[in-house]
Amino acid sequence: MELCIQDLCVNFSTPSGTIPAVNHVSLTVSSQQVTGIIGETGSGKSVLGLSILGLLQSNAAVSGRILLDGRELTGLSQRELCAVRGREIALVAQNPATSLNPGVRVGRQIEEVFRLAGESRAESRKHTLELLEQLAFSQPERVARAYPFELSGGMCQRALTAIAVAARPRWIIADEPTKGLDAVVRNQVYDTFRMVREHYHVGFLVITHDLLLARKFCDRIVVMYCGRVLETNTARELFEHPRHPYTRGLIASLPHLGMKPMAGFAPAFTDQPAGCVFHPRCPHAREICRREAPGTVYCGEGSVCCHGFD
Amino acid sequence: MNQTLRYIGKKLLWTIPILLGITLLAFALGLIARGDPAVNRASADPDYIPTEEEIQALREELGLDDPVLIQYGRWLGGVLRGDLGRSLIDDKPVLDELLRLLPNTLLLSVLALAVIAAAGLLGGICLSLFRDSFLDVAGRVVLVFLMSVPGFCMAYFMIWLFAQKLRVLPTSGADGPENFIMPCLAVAIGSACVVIRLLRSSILGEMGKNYVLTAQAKGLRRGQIILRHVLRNALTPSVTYAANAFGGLLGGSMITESVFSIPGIGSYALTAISKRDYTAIQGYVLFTGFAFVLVCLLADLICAWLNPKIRLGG
Amino acid sequence: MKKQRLLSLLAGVALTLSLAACGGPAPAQTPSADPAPAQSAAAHTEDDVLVLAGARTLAPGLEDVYFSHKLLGAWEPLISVDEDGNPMGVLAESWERNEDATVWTFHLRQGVSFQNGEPFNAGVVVENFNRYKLLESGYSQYTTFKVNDLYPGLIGCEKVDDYTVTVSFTDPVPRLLFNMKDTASCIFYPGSWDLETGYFTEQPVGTGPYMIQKVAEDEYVDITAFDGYWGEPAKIRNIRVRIITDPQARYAALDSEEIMGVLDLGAMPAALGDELLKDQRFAMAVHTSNITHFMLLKGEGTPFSDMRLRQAVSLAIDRQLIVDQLWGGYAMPTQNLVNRMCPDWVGLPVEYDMERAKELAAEVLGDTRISLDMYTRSLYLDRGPYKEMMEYIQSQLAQIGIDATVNVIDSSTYSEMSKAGELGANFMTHGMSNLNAYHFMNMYLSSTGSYNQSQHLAYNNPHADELLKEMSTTLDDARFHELAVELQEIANTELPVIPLFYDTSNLIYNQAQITGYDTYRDHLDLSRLAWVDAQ
Amino acid sequence: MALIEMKHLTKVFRSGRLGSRAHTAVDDVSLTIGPGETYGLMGESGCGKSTLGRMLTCLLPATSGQVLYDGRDLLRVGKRELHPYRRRVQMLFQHPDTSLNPRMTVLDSLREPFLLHDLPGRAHMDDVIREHIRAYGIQPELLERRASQVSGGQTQRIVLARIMLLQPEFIVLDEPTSMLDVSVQAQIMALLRDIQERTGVSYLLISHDLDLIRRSSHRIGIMRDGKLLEQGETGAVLDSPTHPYTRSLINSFAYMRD
Amino acid sequence: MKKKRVMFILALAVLLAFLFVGVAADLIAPWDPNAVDMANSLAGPSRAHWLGTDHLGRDLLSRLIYGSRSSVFIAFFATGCTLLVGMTIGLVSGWLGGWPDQLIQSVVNIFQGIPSTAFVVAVLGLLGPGMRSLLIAIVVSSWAGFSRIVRNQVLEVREQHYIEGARAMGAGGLYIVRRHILPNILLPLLVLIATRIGSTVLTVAAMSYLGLGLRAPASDWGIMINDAKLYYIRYFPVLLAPAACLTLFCLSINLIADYLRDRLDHDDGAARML
Repeated sequence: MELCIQDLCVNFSTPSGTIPAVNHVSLTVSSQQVTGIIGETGSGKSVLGLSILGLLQSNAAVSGRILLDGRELTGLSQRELCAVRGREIALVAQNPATSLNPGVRVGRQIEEVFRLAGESRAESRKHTLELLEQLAFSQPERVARAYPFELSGGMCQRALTAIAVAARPRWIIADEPTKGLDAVVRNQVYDTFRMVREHYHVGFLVITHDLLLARKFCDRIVVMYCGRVLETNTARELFEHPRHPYTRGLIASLPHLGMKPMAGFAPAFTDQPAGCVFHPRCPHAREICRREAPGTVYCGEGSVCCHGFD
Repeated sequence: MNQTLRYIGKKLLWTIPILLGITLLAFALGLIARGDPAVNRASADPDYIPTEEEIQALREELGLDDPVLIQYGRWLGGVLRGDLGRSLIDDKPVLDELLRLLPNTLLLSVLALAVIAAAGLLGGICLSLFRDSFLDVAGRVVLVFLMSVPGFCMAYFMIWLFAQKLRVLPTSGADGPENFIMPCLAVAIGSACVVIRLLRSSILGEMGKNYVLTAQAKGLRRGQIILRHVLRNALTPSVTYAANAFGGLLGGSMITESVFSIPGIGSYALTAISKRDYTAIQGYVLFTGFAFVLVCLLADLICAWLNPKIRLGG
Repeated sequence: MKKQRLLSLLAGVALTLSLAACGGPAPAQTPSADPAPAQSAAAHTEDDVLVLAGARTLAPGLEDVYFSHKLLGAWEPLISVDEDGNPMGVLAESWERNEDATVWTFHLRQGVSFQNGEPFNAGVVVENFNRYKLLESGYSQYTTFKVNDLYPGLIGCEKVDDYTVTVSFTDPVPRLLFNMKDTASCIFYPGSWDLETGYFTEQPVGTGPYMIQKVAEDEYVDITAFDGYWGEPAKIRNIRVRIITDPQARYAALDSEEIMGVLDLGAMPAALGDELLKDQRFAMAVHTSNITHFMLLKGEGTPFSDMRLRQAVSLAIDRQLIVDQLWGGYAMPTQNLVNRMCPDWVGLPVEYDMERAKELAAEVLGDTRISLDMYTRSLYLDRGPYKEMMEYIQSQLAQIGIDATVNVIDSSTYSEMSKAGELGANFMTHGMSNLNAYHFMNMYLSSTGSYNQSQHLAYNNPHADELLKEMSTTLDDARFHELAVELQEIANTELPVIPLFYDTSNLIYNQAQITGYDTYRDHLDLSRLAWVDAQ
Repeated sequence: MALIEMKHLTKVFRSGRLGSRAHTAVDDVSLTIGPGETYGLMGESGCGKSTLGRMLTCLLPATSGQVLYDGRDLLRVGKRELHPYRRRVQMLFQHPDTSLNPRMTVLDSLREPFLLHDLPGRAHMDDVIREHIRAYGIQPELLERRASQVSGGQTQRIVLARIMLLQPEFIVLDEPTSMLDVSVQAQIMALLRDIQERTGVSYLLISHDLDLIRRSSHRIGIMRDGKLLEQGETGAVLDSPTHPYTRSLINSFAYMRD
Repeated sequence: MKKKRVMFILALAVLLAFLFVGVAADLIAPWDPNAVDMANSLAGPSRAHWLGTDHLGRDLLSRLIYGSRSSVFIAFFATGCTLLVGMTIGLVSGWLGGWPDQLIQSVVNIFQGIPSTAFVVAVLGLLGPGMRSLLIAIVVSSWAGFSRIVRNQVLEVREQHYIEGARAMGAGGLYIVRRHILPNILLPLLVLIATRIGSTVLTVAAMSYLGLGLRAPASDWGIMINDAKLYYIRYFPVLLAPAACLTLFCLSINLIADYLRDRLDHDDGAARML
């Protein structure tokens, strides 16, 4: 089962000019593996995730194709997309505290997914309690009756996961699952995702800026910067032998790996540098890097997009 | 569940000082009134000029010369016993008059509230559902126009159109239900437009929130999302405004009641004011104040039911 | 996207303009142009209810000494006046007085019964007179019942036999019959009023042609014909008199044939009345009224104590223009303060001469200008174009050196200011309720007259005082008339107050449906109303 | 020699009618911070570390205890007398997007220290600022922008530059980089280290990221539910933790790293 | 976005036109508004009287111009006073917090306990009609709503870090209110003022219509509509002209309020781009 993205471009038209959030990204993701998309704020990773489900804001212009098992998603009408969302590809959205409806009890928000799948009210209630039990909630009834603001950050995250899993999708896209969480809660999220992966055999696409979570949970990792894919590889290989200078710099800036800062700043959207987008900050930048954008070179199990490997 | 009860208890407790404050305010209003009510009591008949002694006799009878605090104490004692004092003109008890006239104003206000709620809900949802389409823009222009037309011009226009030209509705009076259609519209149109705009902007505000993304990811269409998820959270400002408008209507809409000759609380207040009958005005202010506070209390409870954060988080 | 947005904007604007436009020209064309109802309604039957409307309630209820206005026909007086203003017997058939008019004997009409079936006899009249004695100042929205003014020095009323009573006074009351007109001698069946205060404790029973069926306060009053009525029975069985406070709403109700006619004070302003009369469905019954419109000028300590300045003001006002432009031409200009319905009234000249007015004003003021604050009460505004009239007079007085201001004040401020003498000029109406010339002229002309003092007119004319004194005692009617005429001529020239015009009550009714509105020249009688096509 | 010393600092929040419900945010915390030293305060969210930081900078009145600075107890000093101390004790906040007034340009924000204290070079403050910001990696064209048009990392640099204009001796860093990306965090921490070496300013670094605290602080304190469980040299505490809670923290961070 | 800006410019132009006409009434008005000319009352438009005359023969156009002077000025002046009273109390209550805030809020609750129209009419009834009591009535009945909204805005701004930062730098209360709080609550305040002017104009007109507003010599659109009540059948512009002015003025104010409100939402929305 494959999800393949071909030459995807996403531009947002705003009063202060058009913003190229994603340009010319091509990827193939298999549902057998967990794929992680790493990138910092403004790298376009979230936009990529949302564009798969067609959930971008109204001022977004999308070009290129996204295929799910050969079926093209980009051309679908809103009505057909609604059939895909939830049933085939589910989403665990960003900052869980605000991603649950504050006015509705948590249990009912989960039951809604079962009801959408056509189950009766009693069945949905039963399945919801089972699912909560499975996601390591000690008192499922109390949690089901509680409102989102009565739950902690971790519990909200697991409730969101329950909503995603309830429709038995084949894919789950998790957007920044650990952002702003304490270490202990972050570990719980990791455990939950691992349980879901083994129990429901679901294809995972994890979008995060948390390198440690990516290394531990994902099989393959894609590194994004300024809307472009700089490097892809297996998790182990990427951390042991990072090829692209940006990946190396990123790993080096981790607190427990020396916290060595990279030079320069991530460019603003409106004035992206010519040639290789990383060249102003790259220690090995050469003349060609300033002039020409590098092509993608496939080596070993991954790929890299840097003149150093032409 | 007991948290909700405690919240309601707290709210009820809180209204008592407010009601007391309103009695103080109403009495203070009475005091600053210019003009001597005793004089005006005797001069209802235009051809008759009261003599000095008669006025003095009346002042004694009405106790207008006692110190202020005593008058307030006596008045408040009366109010607690349900006696809002007697009109200075025709000596009828104010409360009985207000209660006699209440049904008309109540019927008018409830009908208007129904129109405001229905139009508000329908209009708000449609305009936000078909965002930026032709309906949305045209609707907004019409709304702004209707909001700006003064109530009494609207009333005359409707009388002329429906009663005189089409002869569909009676021009005035308050005997049958059909008499209330036009006055209710005249009163409700202004507030309905505001509620529609309020609801539309709060729905669109909520649509930008993260939980809508989760709902979309479940595969719900825009209409389902608005009805099942967004509406509940977006209603609070509209409910507060509608309750505010309804409370105001309970005070009797003077113009509509005078144009359509509906004997209601508003027309009572208007005659009381033209005759400078300040006990009646005090009673009126108190009556509408109490009604308004109760209506606002009801609105608070509805808002608390709508979003649990207030009820439980409080 | 852009083009579609612009299109929707244009559509929106067009929609709003059409909304305003259709509100615009349509009413300009007169109501008559629109098609009359396809075929005239089916002929009216016995129990069709005739709906009329007035600006104020005609049945105030227990708080009012008469319970309901005479117009409703629920009760009848002993004495009323005929169309020429002379006393006419209603429940009292005939009367005579002793030599010095201190004892009056009334022979009561026989065969009259109350609406509760009880007979009308002397005993009832005696009870009613006992009630009159209690009412020093009986409160009413219409005319206050002051027993000492109406029956000065009343000793009491004794029954002579079943149908004769005598009323005796301490001193002569030559013009008693004029005082007893209508409300002053209202007769109700005993037992429905409090014996100490005289106010009603329950709905009283009268002898009139109509019985009050139902009173919906502030909304309407339903009356039904009284079968046992002694006089000519009422032609229409059921009448509902609605209260529509807004003149514009009354106009709309007439036009949409919801009501068949209007009645009582300020029934239909002249401007709206003219519009209705353009439609041949409607006609206007003009009744003379005992109300005169006055302009009172404060004389105490002001230049207006000089007669010439008062004459200048009077000459500067074109009364005919006011009547034609504002009151639709129905009122009658006058300089004579006595009302034309009074039998002793005499027609006197009304002059408008701006040149002489300027000369007279210049004589008094020289070239200095003085200011004048003109006041009227807010309750008059609904009765007619009062403010507009004052604004006209304001611009006329400006031409003779008087800078006037127009102020509308509410009743209580008015009473205070008039007591304190702050009213520079006061526009008011004054009704001669009992058409007794002496009673009315004494108020203004006599130096101790009640209005002369309370309104600070500061008018005193010793000769007028003598005439008035003689009038109050003379028993000879002819001499009384002579004195009245002479006093009217004095007032017409010296102008203690400036009368403007005699009011008329203009009642619009739907002549296509009903008749009988103009049976009498001076008042409306509901019992004479009838459907045009009654079966 | 202690630059700043906290003795038995306690903060109890009263809530509900007539203060019936009490919640002890900081419970009897005592610690000292020497000049030029970085003291790392580690704890999960809600353990009262931010409240402690705010009490230190006198933004929040303490229920009891003392804050000794330069021989004076800052909590008992009068308002007027406190003003000079205000310059020397500053704070950097967690959420960059609300740290600068959105209606003012960056330059206006940087001018504020000159308006509040008579700093040298007040007459030509703009030049002083333009020169000053170069050391903080702030591009000059940022000065004209509004606060909402500046990224999180750049905002923290601007606030830092503004604080340093006051030449403080002590700065409370309340989770300065928790909202930032890893690479930007590394840059900000490097900048903080340079400033410390250059000016000898001492820090109280508050964070819930144990690796970050381990890497950048000389002494460390572990806090939980308002209590300071353990403190001492960073290496000593983390290599041989005495309190079980410290051990569980270390394990949960190690769990992700192996 | 451009269309909205055009509407805003148009509305602003209409508003300024009304203000200019109000200020320069004496220069512009072709006739004296109170010059009675009974001979040709309710005459149609003519060269002398562009809009015709009212029931007393006074020039309709000049009366409209002078009417705008009183209607528009009262609205702005009344809202201005309400703004001053409401804002100061709201600022004090929002900034001080603690028991003063509780005290002020309970007083505000009491004043808000009475519906605004009933309140205005009651105060007018008791003080008697006239410009002075009309202003007092409007201010007394609407300051509470104003101060509550300002207080909520202040509370929201007070929680931001840049306020704590300023306090940390030793800024005093007054300095913070002047440089940080006021600029940040200005735009929501503008929206509130615009909506309030719109409703005040309507209230003033309604009160004049009920005879409680201005006294006889002064005239505004409400009084003109009240006068026209009897004569509009014969000559419709007598009612249409003041009603149209009133509606146009409110329309322009409401459009301006809408535009400001959109700009307010726009600012917050920007951050959510990615």
